[in-house]
Amino acid sequence: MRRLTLRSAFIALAAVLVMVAAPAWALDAAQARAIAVGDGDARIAALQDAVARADPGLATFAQALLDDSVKTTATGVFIVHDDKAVDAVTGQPARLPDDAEDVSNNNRMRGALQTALSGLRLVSPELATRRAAVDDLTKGDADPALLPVIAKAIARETDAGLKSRLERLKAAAQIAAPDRAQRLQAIQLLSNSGEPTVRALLQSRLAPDAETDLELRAALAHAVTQVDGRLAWGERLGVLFTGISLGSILLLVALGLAITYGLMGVINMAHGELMMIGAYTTWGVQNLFRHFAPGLFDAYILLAVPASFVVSAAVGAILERGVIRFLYGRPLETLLATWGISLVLMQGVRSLFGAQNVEVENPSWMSGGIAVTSNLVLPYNRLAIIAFAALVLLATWALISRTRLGLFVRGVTQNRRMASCTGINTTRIDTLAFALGAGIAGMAGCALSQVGNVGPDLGQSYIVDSFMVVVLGGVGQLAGTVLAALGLGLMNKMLEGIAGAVLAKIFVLIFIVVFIQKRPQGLFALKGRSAES
Amino acid sequence: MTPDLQEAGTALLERHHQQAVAAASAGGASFGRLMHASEPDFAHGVALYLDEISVSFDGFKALNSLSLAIDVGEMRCIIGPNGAGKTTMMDVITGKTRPDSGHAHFGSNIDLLRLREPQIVSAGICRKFQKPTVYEELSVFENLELALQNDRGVRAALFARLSGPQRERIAEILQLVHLLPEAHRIAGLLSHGQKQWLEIGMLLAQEPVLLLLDEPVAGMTDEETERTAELFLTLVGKHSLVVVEHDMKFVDMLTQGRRKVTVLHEGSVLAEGTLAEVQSNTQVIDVYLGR
Amino acid sequence: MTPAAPVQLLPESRRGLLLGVRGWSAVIGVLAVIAVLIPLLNLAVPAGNPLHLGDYGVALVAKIMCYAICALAMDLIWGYTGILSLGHGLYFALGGYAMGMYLMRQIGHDGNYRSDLPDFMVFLDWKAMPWTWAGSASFVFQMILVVAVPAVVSGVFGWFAFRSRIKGVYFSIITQALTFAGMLLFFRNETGFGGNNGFTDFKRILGISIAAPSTRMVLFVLTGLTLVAFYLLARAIVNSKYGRVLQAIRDAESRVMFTGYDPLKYKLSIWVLSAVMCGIAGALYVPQVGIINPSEMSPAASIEMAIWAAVGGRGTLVGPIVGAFFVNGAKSWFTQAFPEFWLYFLGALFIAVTLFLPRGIMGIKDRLKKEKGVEVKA
Amino acid sequence: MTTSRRSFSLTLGALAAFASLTSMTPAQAADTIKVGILHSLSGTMAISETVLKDTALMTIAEINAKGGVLGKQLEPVVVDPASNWPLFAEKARQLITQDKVAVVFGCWTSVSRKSVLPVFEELNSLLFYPVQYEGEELSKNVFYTGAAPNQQAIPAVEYLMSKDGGSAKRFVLLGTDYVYPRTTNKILRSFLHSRGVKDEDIMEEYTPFGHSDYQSIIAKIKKFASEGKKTAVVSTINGDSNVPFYKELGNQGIKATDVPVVAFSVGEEELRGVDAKPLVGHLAAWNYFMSIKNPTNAAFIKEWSDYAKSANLASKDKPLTNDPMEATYIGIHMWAQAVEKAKSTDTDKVIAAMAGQTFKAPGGFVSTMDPKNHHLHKPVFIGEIKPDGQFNVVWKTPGPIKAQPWSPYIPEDKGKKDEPEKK
Repeated sequence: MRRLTLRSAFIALAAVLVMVAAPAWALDAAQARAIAVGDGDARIAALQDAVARADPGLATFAQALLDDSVKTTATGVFIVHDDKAVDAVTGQPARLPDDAEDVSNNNRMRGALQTALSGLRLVSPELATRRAAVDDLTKGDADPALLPVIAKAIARETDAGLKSRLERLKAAAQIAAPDRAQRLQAIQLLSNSGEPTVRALLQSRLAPDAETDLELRAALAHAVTQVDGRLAWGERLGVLFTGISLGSILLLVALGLAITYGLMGVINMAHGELMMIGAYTTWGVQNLFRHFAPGLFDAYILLAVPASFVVSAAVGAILERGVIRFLYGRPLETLLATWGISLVLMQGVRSLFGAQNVEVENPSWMSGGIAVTSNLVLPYNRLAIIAFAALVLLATWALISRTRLGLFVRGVTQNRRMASCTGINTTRIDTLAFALGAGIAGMAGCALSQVGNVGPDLGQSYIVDSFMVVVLGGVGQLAGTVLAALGLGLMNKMLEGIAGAVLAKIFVLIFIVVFIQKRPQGLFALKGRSAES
Repeated sequence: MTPDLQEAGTALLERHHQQAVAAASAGGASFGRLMHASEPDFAHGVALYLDEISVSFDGFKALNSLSLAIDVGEMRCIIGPNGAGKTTMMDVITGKTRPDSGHAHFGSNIDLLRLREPQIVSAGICRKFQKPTVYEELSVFENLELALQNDRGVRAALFARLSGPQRERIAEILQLVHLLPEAHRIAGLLSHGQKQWLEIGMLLAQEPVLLLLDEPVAGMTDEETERTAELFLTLVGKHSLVVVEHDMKFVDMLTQGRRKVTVLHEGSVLAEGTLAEVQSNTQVIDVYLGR
Repeated sequence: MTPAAPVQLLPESRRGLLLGVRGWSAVIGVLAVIAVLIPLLNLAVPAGNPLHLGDYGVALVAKIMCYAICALAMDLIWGYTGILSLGHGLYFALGGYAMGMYLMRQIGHDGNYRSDLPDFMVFLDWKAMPWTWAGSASFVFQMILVVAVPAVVSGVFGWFAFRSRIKGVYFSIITQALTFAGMLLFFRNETGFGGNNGFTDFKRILGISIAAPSTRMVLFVLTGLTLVAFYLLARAIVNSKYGRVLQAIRDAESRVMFTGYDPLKYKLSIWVLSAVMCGIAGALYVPQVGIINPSEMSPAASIEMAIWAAVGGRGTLVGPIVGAFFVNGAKSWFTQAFPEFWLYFLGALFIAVTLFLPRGIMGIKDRLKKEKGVEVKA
Repeated sequence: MTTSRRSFSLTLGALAAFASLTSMTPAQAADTIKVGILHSLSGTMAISETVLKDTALMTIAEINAKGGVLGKQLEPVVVDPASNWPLFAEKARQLITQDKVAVVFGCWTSVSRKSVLPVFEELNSLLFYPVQYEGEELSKNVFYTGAAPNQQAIPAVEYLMSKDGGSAKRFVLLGTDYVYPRTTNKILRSFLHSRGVKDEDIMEEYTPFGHSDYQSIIAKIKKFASEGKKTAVVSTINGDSNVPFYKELGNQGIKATDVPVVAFSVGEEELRGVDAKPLVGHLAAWNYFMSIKNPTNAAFIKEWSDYAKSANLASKDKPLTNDPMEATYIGIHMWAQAVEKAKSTDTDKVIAAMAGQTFKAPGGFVSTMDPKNHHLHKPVFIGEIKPDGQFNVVWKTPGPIKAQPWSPYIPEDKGKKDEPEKK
């Protein structure tokens, strides 16, 4: 509870302080130090004190603290932005003493600073800033003490959407007001919110001792169901999205296999390792950018995709030339050879880059996500992967069914003797096809590096899944692969909601086993070489 | 492995299952050749009788009221240009294709059109497909041993020992198909022609009444072709044979100038008679040379 | 023709005695080594003596012999019937778990918590044994399970799979799916088989201390005898007409069907047999290595079984045994001699074998013979 | 046929030879003491364990440089149990019986420890186990230099409930489905009960091994968190799955100020693979952090980075130290001290000498080996993740605390002796 009153205190005062336009710097060294160092309670007290004195230097200083860019010495306090030190008190540039120590804040301190700032920002001229402030306050619990500030903010607010959210904040604060009419109004206002916090608030009012008026209780119950309705949508969409997202990943990991295994009948146990190579390539490209073009860092992925394709494709081509071409028509033996290959590749990466995972940093535009509803965030990296999967699929499909190469590939894989009679250089086609499959695996690895581990056994965790997808889809059937991938993805996620992750996976596998009984050739049967064998 | 064979095979098995259930008395023996299903009656000396058979695949008439009769122990060669309906005819006889109209009888009493492939097989009609299918990694002897008619059950197979008569039977067949010296070779090592013979031998081991042979000398050397001809001639009398063949030399060898040859064209019998007769038949000449 | 002709027709190699004189003497020799020589070297010869055979060696050989049984089983279904299973680790583990449950009960009150329940159940606050543990206190019952559980699981799975004529790669993949599902299931602690830790810290079997040298030696000899017994059984099978039908199925299943055999029955029977062999191998394995846990069901473990058979030589009966010893021997040595690099050796080995020895180690001899056009199957 | 039968005799006959081969013991060189290192260098656990192997080698080199033990050099014997639990037992037996090592440093997962335990007890040899674990075990032949639950989990949760930790009222116990998380969460649950947290305010959730898709789990957490009181997540997700978990966490915009996550298996090494910026403020509880500032630690870090360079390890560009490494380091040193004290490497003598051994740990405290229960007295630190993947220590125990392998929060442990039963 203490936290709340504290936070409301800030906001009230902060608001006041914005009214009084004051000179930029007024914080004295002792106070700055008191806020910066010491134990939690003392620092917060000092902060509170500073706010109480409507200290104009506070905003900058608090922000600096949040950015972990404040350093202190026995006497001075400095704000350091890209190694240019500024005296926190005077605001004048200063030389940073060598004994200056970082100021570190724990979550509680950060919370306090955040609240103070959002208090200040609630009435800032920039819409974005205000919105951020409102977001921040909405996350917290409602408190009657907020009312005056919110009232002021509402009065000044021009943006309709923001205004209504402020109204709701106000209502939330009034939900326990002594005046019955206010309470009723509050409930009605809140009933058209979609905020999880609001739901919790309403719920809490339904507690036996909270709201006594029967009519209002009914209103509350009604409001809760309405809010729930909105939340429920968020959840349903959430499941759908996660399912599709998982499906897109399955699709990516299976596409390459759909070619090497589906079309060429090579049980490529090294498929996972080809993905792993793609992921490591991405890591390599990322490092290059970090060292040579830090400015363009966010663009590294654009180069990483083709790079991972090329590298994996090259490895694939070498494998095909060196090993696999001797094993055509003996699918079960390619299994053994490629298994051996995968062992070698894994250990190779271990010796080269170490057994530990390597860090692949998302480009900044890929971190975070869009909040579709208050309880549904679509992460950018997942969206990107879904789009990417779609593109790769499109490209593959076009390549297979629209180009000469694709025609040859299909020709060779369906009847190599006939194909070679018609003058196609089958060995070359084989190499190309396999390289293509490997390359796609590489791109899949590049995508995986954005959501998960990049380590030597990255591939191992996907190899079973990818085979399941291809087999379920029907060997040699792109359409089937797509359907299977999305189907399994959705199925897995829906079951996960019900039965939990472990059982969900088991059910899915059992489903596959049973399904194959019904459709021994997968969703789409295929007449051709790899179907028999 | 060819899908059509697959189909036939499973169908056959389903049939066997029914048998096993039905005839409790049959016991373990339910996997033998099921002659007891319905014995064909050859009293009238006719092995196979096709009457006004018509088959059409979406518009195209593959068989056009085809009528044909094969006597018991007869060898009949069937020739005709591609698309004349030879293979379709075989499909009808073996139950793979159902005709739109007409009758087909095996002996005088079995209506083939009411039987399913496996029943037809068990009634005593064996068909040899063009591509030889033998057990590549077993020895010739073992290939035949497995084809020999006897209990097909697992238990039986576990403890099966060849009886003297069975060995003699195998030896006979081996001699018949000129593979006696190869008895212990792996079938996979045989020449294409020898594989053809082996397969024929395997069919014989099943002791069919009627043998349908689809281009049996395809891919054989002249010498092999001759010996195949000799082989078939030795079968005459013991079995009825229907040989579909393009190779006129081979047909000549088989018919020896006296046996009947049937010329199919556009799904019906164009001409019948000795090879010489049909070859002098103007229509036939048109058909073969005309276009 | 002369009545003599048929007689000389008998392929001697396939008929009559299970083994020739030399064969039997070989088997007897092996039996002597397993049942007499090794026990003597291990127990009678004092530790200092260079002839002394360390417990480690015994344990290692015992473990590999268990693997050899699996390899033999794989060979029966893959080498002879042409069905590649990537899921036999499941049956191995099931057998192992059945044995493990009994061994857990044998711990009795010597567990951490002095409880009737195995320790992991106490962790999970279970008050009573789950039904799956009903008979686990009885040795006989569990030994029945060792055979029955793999038999039933493989039977049900096989019956459906073969009936719907799932073939080749498809079959292999779904066997993999099955064992993977099994692994996840056993990883769950609720499943009631110790989760990831599985069973370990066994104390005694049939009341006798499991760590005692004598016990270990008895288990070793038992394993050896089982291996030889299974070898003879397998030999009897492939020499019988039944065995030849299996090979016929491998070469031309459609023809087999068309001549009136029911591949379902043949495949199913050999499939179940191989599963049971793995189950028994698992049961022998657990008390000797002292742990059973779900990782035995990992797809990788099953693939390795296939690899033993392939390396040794499919379609020969000695091959898989050789393969199991070769691969695992190599593994044990490499993991110590070159801990950083052993995977390279192993990987290279698999590649080399598939490329240059399609018939595995045994294939070297066979190839020479094949050139003479002589019948080559063992 | 005959050939194969001959080779049958050959192979199985050679079996005896093979077996005796394996039993050929390299005569122990008199001037060295062999020590075994039993960490997975391949397979799933290689990610975590490889670095411990290197730490051990480094420490041994350090000791040798200082003249070794009892005037003899230490000779490390490295084997690779390949993340295969039965192989752990086999390799342990090999190290002890074939290589005649005086002591073994190794294992990471509980299952590997449980797999080798019977071997060490049977052959009465020594194992030093350097990883935090669930407790509920106490073997005469094992020294546990990692944390017991009361040296990691419980202080962490206490911190979360404290004002500085954000006074959490609701808890999500999230873990990978194996024994360490299960047991830890069981202990935590009854601990929380003892602090008046109701069951409806506790959510327990498990994921399969190597789980890589945490979308729905995090959705669940959000839902749970949005149902009122301040919520915190206690994560026992095992090493490898943490990266996808944290990436998802960051992208779903769960900030430490809203829902703090405290993890017990996430250290500097695990964060190597993550972009830590979105994770700032999430917590980890350990007995050591690389970021701890004191001379001993500085020296330790220096020694490690030098070793990484000289041994040309893959991690040499970004050498990191973490808690299990420190535990390994302490363990080896304490063993060396004990041997010196016992004037022998004999297991029982060393065990006796281990009691009460002390060592100035990089953690900045003097760790003491408990006279009885084979566990270290260790300090507990709680760190918040910093943008650079390091930890900012926000709380620590005043001094080392005694380990409780038998947790007082597990009813079955009532009245268990706090020392191994003599076997």
